[in-house]
Amino acid sequence: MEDLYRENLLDHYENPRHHGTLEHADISHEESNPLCGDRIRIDVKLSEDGSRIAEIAFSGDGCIISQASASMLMDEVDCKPIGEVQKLERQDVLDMVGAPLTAARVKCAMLGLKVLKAGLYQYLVDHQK
Amino acid sequence: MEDLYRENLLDHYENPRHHGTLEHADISHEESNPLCGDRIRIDVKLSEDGSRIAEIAFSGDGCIISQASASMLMDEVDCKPIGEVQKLERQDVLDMVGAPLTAARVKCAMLGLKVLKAGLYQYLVDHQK
Amino acid sequence: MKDTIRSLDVARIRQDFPALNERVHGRPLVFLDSAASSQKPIQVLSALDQAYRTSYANVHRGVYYNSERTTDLYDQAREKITRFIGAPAPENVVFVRNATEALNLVAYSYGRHFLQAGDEIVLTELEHHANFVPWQVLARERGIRLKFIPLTPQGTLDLARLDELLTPRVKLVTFAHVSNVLGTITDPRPVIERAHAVGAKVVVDGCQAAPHMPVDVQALDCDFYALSGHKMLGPTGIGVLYGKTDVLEAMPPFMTGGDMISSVTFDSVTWNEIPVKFEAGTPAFVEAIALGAAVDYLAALGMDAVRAHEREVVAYAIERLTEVPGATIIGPTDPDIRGGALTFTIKDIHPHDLGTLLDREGVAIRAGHHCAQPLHVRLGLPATARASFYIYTELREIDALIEAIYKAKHTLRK
Amino acid sequence: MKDTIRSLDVARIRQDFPALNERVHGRPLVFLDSAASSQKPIQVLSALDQAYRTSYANVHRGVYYNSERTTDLYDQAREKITRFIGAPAPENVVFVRNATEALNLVAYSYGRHFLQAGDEIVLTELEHHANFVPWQVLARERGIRLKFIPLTPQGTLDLARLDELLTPRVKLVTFAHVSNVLGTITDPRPVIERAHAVGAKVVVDGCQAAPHMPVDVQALDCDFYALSGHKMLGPTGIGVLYGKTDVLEAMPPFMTGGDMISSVTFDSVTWNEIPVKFEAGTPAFVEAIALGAAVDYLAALGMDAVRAHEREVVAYAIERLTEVPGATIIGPTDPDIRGGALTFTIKDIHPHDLGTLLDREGVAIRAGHHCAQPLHVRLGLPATARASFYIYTELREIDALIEAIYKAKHTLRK
Ligand SMILES: Cc1ncc(COP(=O)(O)O)c(C=O)c1O
Ligand SMILES: Cc1ncc(COP(=O)(O)O)c(C=O)c1O
Repeated sequence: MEDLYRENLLDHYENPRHHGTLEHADISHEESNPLCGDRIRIDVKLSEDGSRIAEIAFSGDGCIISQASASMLMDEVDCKPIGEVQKLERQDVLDMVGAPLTAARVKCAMLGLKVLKAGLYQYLVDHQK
Repeated sequence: MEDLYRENLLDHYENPRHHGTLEHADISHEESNPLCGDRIRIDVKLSEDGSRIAEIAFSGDGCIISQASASMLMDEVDCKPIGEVQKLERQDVLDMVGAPLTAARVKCAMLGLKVLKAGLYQYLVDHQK
Repeated sequence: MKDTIRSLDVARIRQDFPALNERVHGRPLVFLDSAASSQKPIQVLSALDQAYRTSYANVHRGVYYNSERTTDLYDQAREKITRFIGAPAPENVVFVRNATEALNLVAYSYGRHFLQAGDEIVLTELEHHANFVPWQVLARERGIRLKFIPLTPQGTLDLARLDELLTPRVKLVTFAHVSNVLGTITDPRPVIERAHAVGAKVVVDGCQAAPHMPVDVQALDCDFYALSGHKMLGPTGIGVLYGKTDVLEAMPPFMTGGDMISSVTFDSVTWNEIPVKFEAGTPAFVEAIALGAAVDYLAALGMDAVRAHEREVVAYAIERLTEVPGATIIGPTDPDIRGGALTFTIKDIHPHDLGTLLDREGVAIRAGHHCAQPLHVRLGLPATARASFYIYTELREIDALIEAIYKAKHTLRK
Repeated sequence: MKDTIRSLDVARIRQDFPALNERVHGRPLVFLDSAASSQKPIQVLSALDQAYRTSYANVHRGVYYNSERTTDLYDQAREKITRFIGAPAPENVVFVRNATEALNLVAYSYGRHFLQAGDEIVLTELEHHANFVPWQVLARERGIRLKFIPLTPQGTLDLARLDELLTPRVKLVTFAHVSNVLGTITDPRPVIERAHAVGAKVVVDGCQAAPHMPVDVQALDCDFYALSGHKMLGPTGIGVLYGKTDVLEAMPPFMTGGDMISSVTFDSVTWNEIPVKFEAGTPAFVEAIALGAAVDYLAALGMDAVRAHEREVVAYAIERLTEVPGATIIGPTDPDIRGGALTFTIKDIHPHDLGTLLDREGVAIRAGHHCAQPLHVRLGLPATARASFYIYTELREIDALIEAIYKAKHTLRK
């Protein structure tokens, strides 16, 4: 069992990285999974030229998988070029979690990425890039 | 097999008793089973006092079971008091046919009785008895 | 009274359920999700198998042996269910896919024909989506008002509020006989009487009641009663709508097609008699036959004994769960008014995490909103965990549940 | 081309069908009513049995092993059917009870949402009640006009008349891919193209086609395609509605309840994605899994081979029946455009009597109007007899049919 709720995941859950909110963020987006009540908000500040993530934070509540995988995602994308972040996929998140997830729980793990991508997308549309 | 389509039944089918129509009948009623196209009409003349069947005839077309059992019914009810005819039941017809009928075919056998009873009933209602 | 009820020989019963002998993740399966769907006894599996293996044919109107025989079996199944729920006659038993279809049938056929703008429907805050969304849709479409019987803090229907809700505009009252979340058993009789007094028809969602306790629709005097076969030992794909004769006869058909018509031309159509009027096309007749075998099984156990057994299990589960630090039971804790579904939360553990952790111990429970989102909004909980029981549930399985909860707490350091 | 088609090893196939080994009234069963419902191979029976016996649980959202596994099997079944009918994706495959429900779903959800007074629906004179009555009801309710593609004397659709029927008011065109009475195979492609040219959507009733010949809904380009599982080796209680993505997405749901919503509050509701939006409540998921096994079986035989076999059987049956004095074949006698259902009459013998007499010889045929009363009115026949064939039908069974017909004639002295 510890394969899933193993130290790394629990550690991220108990000590979430980049947790909180950012003032004057360029991007703020929140979504929730109404089925289980998982909720995640992500705030992003971009670099001067808008090409990279300069600062990022998440907040929210829900199950361990959703919160811990959001924390892992923060670590992963911090300071990365937007182009790279946009390329992240389902499998990348599964790799971060590193433990087998059943289909019903994959949705929980994907919430963070979904919020981040939707926020980025909206930002790019609004700024006509 | 001949248990069902045995001599008696076939004989009634080929030589139907009381076959035809009656002029100036007191009762004329027709019904059909739309599912299989069986159709039977029965004409009845009552005795002076209206208490018995004085003359009866049937016509129609359809399967052997429906036509032969109508013919058998004619033999059975001719000259009988109305009260007795009204008491006839499903089982009486099955006894006349005298061979095992499967559920799907019982309907065919009952058409004659149904027409006769409906005609009688309507007559009695109309004549306030 | 109590000791005259035969109690269940659970060890014996379990031998009839092959799926209960499995291992999951290397542990013996502890199946505590019967409220979602029950396991099936070999008697039902063999009824299914035999119906296909022996003289199979489509029902209705076949003039040959296989079709006659299958039609007979199908008719017998309807008779068995008629007796099981105390319906007056087989004509009152309409076969549908599941309780959801039963309730939609009423909403479409009765609702759209007999209800109009300005009318009101009374339902409750604890309904399953199946007995909520169809009315919500109807209400919007027709300008009908929905009114809700609220809950008491204990999780029972606040029937003190019923009289003020029952205005003369109320045309329909509907509620779950047993809640699939709170477990609350509502005595339908007084609600039905009061609803009838204002001329409303009553629809009872019996999905969580019919499998677990004696039900007598004539004694209840409800106008409709809905149930799902798969929750009561039967196969998937079959359910029942009970309806009173006059109501069913007055209703237009729902779906149309073969078998449900008496005759049709290019310009006109006449419907068949009830219940066939509501059964368009080839019915799920093999599933109906197997549901007949399922109610045979339950009737042989005795529904009083089934209820007594579940009452005992739920009482024990309440007792054991109460001792777990951080555990909160959702709904009544009095086993006399609680069916065999125990919903709970564990402080600081999301129900989905709990579900996943319990699964690793072989313990199968359900986590989520159990298709009762409006109720969860009222409760202020996005999700809950639910363990539910049936005739094959043993007390040692409750112990396994509690053990697994402790282990989850340990793993998550809660 | 022809000799590249694998032909069926019927003797081998028959070993998979336990019900074919029966005796009826002391005679070996000659089952010639597969158009009503087919027999089932052990592969399907065992898929059913295993789904209940091994790790059974309700699908969707369970976070435990049994539910995950059953959900996987259910999803796989949908994928198998997607491939079998050439649908673009599983989201285009909606599970329903039977073709009748599929067609009602379209009439309720598409019809009541997108059609209005003054619109026209084009159908044909040969439709089964399932593809006739739902449109008749819709037409009356909404003031829509029904127009019929007439038949040629040969029993094919008179498509020369199509252009005059296809006015700009036509919003929907529907027809049977294969007629269950006349056996007529209609090539759907040209009809669909011409209907699309006037902007009409096309619904194909594939009930008698999907079991018997290759079907590729994308190549056909139809908007909807309906089929019943029980006619193609599958269990009762399961059928399929194929729909194009944009159409399905634009349609409101039909029935509502659990699983088909994305979220619901006391005041609002959002629907789930397709196809689940159309699958309210616990689906007949075990039946769906078994239908997956059925299409596996058919796909392994190859649908070209299935069609080639049935063409051979129907050609032989036409040949043999033609030699019987007083026999009249109803519908096309060219086996190239005739599916495996052969409808006929015998002079001076009512089809019901014929059915009963044949049954006594172990030969099971159907007698009646085969749920196509309007067609029978057109034909001027209240009832007909129908022998229908499938992958397990042997030519010697045609001989047995002909023998039994002679014997019936003898018995009835005709
Ligand atoms: C052409 C056709 N359409 C529709 C149907 C209806 O099928 P079901 O009764 O399985 O819904 C049938 C079956 O008899 C059929 O042959
Ligand atoms: C109270 C209640 N009503 C209705 C339903 C719907 O049952 P089904 O999904 O079998 O239609 C359920 C099942 O979850 C239920 O518990």
